Amino acid sequence: MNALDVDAVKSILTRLKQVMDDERDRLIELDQAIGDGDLGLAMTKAFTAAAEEADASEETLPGKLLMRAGMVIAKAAPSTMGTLVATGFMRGGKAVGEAEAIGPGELAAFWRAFVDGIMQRGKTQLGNKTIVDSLHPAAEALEEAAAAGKSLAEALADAAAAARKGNEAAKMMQSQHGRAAVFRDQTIGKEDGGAYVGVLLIEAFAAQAAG
Amino acid sequence: MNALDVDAVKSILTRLKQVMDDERDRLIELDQAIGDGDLGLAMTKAFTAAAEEADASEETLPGKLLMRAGMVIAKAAPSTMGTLVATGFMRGGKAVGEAEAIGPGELAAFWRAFVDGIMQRGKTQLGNKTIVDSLHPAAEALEEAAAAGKSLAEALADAAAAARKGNEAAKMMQSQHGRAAVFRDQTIGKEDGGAYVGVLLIEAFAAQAAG
Amino acid sequence: MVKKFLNDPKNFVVEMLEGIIAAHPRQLAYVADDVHCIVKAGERQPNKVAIATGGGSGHLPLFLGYVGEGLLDGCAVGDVFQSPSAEQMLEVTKAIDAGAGVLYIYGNYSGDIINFDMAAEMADMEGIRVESVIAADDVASAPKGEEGKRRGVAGIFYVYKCAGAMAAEGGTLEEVKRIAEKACANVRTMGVALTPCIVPEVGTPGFEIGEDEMEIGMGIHGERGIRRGPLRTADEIIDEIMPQIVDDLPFVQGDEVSVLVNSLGATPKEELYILYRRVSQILGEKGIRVFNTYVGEFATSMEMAGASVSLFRLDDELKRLLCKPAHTPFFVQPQL
Amino acid sequence: MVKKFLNDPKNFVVEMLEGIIAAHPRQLAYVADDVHCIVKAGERQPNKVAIATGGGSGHLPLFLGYVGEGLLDGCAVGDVFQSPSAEQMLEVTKAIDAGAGVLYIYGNYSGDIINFDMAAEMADMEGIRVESVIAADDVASAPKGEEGKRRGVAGIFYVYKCAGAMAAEGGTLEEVKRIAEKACANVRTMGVALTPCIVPEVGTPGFEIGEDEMEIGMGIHGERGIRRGPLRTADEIIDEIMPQIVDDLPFVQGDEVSVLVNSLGATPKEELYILYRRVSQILGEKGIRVFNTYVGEFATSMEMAGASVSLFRLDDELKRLLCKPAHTPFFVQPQL
Ligand SMILES: Nc1ncnc2c1ncn2[C@@H]1O[C@H](COP(=O)(O)OP(=O)(O)O)[C@@H](O)[C@H]1O
Ligand SMILES: Nc1ncnc2c1ncn2[C@@H]1O[C@H](COP(=O)(O)OP(=O)(O)O)[C@@H](O)[C@H]1O
Ligand SMILES: [Mg+2]
Ligand SMILES: [Mg+2]
Ligand SMILES: [Mg+2]
Ligand SMILES: [Mg+2]
Repeated sequence: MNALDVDAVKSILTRLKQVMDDERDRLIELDQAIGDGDLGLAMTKAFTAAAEEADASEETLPGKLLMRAGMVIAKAAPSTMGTLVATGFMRGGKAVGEAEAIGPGELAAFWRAFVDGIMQRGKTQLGNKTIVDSLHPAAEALEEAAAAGKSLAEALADAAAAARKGNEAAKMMQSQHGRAAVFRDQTIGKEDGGAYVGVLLIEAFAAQAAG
Repeated sequence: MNALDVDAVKSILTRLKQVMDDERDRLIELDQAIGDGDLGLAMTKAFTAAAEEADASEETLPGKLLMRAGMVIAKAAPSTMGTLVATGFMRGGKAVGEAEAIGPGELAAFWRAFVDGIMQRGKTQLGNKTIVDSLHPAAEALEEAAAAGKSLAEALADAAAAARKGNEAAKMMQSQHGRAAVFRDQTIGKEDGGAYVGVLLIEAFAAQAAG
Repeated sequence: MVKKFLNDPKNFVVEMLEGIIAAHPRQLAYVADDVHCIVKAGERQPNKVAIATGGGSGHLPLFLGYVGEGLLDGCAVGDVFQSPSAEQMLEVTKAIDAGAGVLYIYGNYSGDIINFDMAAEMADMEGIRVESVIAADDVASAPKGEEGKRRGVAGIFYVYKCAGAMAAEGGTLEEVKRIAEKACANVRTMGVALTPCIVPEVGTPGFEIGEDEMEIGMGIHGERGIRRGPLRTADEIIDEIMPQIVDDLPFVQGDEVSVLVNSLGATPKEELYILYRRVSQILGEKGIRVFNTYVGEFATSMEMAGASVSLFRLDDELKRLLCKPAHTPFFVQPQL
Repeated sequence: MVKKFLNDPKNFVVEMLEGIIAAHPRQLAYVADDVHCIVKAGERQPNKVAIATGGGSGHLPLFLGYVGEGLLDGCAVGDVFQSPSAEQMLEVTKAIDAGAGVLYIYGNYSGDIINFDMAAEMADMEGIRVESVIAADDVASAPKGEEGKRRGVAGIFYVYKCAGAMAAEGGTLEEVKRIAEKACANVRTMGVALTPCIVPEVGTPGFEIGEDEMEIGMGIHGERGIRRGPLRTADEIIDEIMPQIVDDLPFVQGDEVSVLVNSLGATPKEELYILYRRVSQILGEKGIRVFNTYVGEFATSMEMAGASVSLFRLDDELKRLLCKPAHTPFFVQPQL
């Protein structure tokens, strides 16, 4: 399988529900340390809704389904991360357009639009200790892999590695946004829950491509 | 000494401050069990004020000083027991009148007026598990002792015994007044804080006469 | 550990009163050089019947919070959970009497009764006409038939409100007293406590409620209630207390009521509305119409968690008086 | 153990909102078949600028409690401590727009900003003019010079009050926005928390405060403050926070202010007045005049014990607007 069709996207969304349920407490903990502790709730709500949408949807195009997922997430989880992830799925899905399946090129376009959407909506950029710090390197890795003609699984393995590296790097950054910003240099050395969510998102895609 | 002059009354009031301070926690406990727990606070306030008044007063007549004590207690401790005890001291002091010293006869009149004042103000009588149940027998004992020509110390020893007996008997009664009334038969078997205060009052007089 | 904003606990009441006077100088003042003797600021309205209340501290907005336009004229304030003194009541009485007499409205607690009775005697000697009405709305505190033994709790708000409106309209002492008695006769309350509260001077709770327990019918000084048991859901609690309130008066199909859902202190408004939701469902099922609703803090026990529900049966007269505007530092209502 | 009146914690917000609507049917309604989309009941006033707010639940009377006469027109309500969705904000916006545009006034939280921005874009596509003003009054949350990073807390009350009065007077969207911005520029707040609070769905406190500790500057969702330390006396606490509020604007001798002493939930009014007593002494010493005082619950964190102090600097225009009457189920003020 070198491309994700609508069923593959459905199983990614279902997998993400499972992942967020499993990671709920960890996300709460990370967000408690430098935020308000609701990240685990937001993400489980977001992907429960997305998985339900995937399950019920008669959409045949993967891009359309990803857009729909964004829309239900916006409703279900209107926290910072919820709305940013929703924006990401909507913009990314739009970038995939009418493609029947998502190959490495479409996937790079998806994640590029995803992360650009988040930066625009969040008025932020690389280096501010947010989800952008894991997703932006991942999008770049996907673009490079696509340009190098790598397979979908290889491309996503690269992207997951880049996301994890970005998440690691973000630990040493200082939060500039939201509730974390008030902790200033106390945030340095701590993991950002949003950046970790970025890793989980990419890994779910990678797991689907790998398995 | 077969009569209490103004200095003796002063030392009774000073002694009562000490007694109430020592018994504060016990009174709180008793009142917590079948009331609101403030009896210890009310009585320490009452007799701190009475002792200060005694200390500062230039009154030469014991009856007048006892009335003054009642008036400052009314101000300082306006709880049920505070106002009842205040009423008692005011009425009792008035009954002592212009006597230079309080002998057995005056003392009987004092406590009779004291307990009558409480019954009138509290709209109560014997048997309702209140301070009346210790003070009423004490007043009767004093009247009998005075009639029998006993000494002040003997009369007060009888009165203290009667008060203690009354307090014991009150344990088996059911509270009819105030916060205790709502506990109904749960109050049976429990000691009434007010009846115990009656014992403390009489015992302080007895200790003065004895010592 | 007391988690309270306090200085010396001994000064709790005086500092609170100083703060209240400092915060509301246009609305409240004190007399007799004693901050416990609170009166409405400004001129007395000649020949208006004056209304006084009084009681212990720790229940804000009770009691002094109802001193103001369209409500009460004065309040004697006691220590925490303690009656004010008869002398303080007398000072308030003298300050607010405008020649038409003074009505005392207060809760059914022996300390208050004994002191108000003493104050009334003293006022009588000064030539001031005084009448008294005692609120006793807590159905949990004594069974039907022994209403005279019941505690006064949040329902006294309705007694103040209607009597205050009647006095503002120029009613005589007899008329204002009649309204106060009628309001008493038409209000019933029951509460549930989840946690105790701490009297600052004592420093520890006067009683305990187990970690997962509640006490149905507890009084506002922590007096024991009807039943202690495991904490239940909001709906189950309302299902337990509503019949005891409704059946007591009884409130019946076709009645029109005002409802008061009162926080005992720490319970937040969110939870009060969850409770009210079930109250309104039950009243709907029973065909009892709700005219209006008060939700918030009306009679508290400092930081006690818990709530009470009061029902007040309306007729045209009580409704008209309830709708009148009122304005104190703690309670504002436009004409309804 | 959660000592709360609750049914299924999942239904906490919906049941609370149902209770609010049931309690105040003449004053509040909802749109889009969604009880989270609260609007003022009754007819729109043609060509009046509409004001919307929104934010997470758990802060009553924030946010929906300020929907009513002389204040706001609508409010989108989120889950506990969570922003409502952009779609809910849009529904409220569409329902309240009366042709003169809609002003969003809300607190400086990233979730709210992101959703209100999204809603504003969507409203724009529907041809509704929307402007936004973000309250950021908490001096503890970022130093002077970085005001844009500060949280919005109880001081938003003044922004609502003045903007609401301006809109009621018939001000244009630009005028109402100018007043809201001016109010934001003139209000400063700081708070102290004594205990955490529990998000019903989580069931345990999101953070701890030691048995004998307090946290100066804690946010209304339990965001960490400036300093954690042993609990001090009421006066010492006020002595610590007042300079940080006063020096920030700065408020100077001759200024006239309105003061808001706000309970974070469990702290009773008694203690708020003990705090205010010291606030008024300090302002007196500094020659800052107090025009009026609000004391009570204006912005809470459910059952958190704690309090905040807000100062609002007045000029003739803000004072005139502050004095205008207002009437919601949670806040009533006559013309001052
Ligand atoms: N302006 C922003 N742009 C991008 N990401 C952001 C921004 N603000 C916060 N984040 C991310 O959101 C995460 C917090 O998400 P969430 O818990 O949903 O926020 P909140 O509870 O503050 O609404 C942070 O860890 C960070 O990665
Ligand atoms: N009506 C009454 N007449 C006489 N004594 C009473 C009456 N009511 C209560 N008492 C006595 O007062 C005691 C309680 O006093 P106190 O704690 O001061 O009352 P409260 O706290 O209810 O004001 C009771 O133990 C009882 O002895
Ligand atoms: Mg968060
Ligand atoms: Mg007592
Ligand atoms: Mg008492
Ligand atoms: Mg959040």
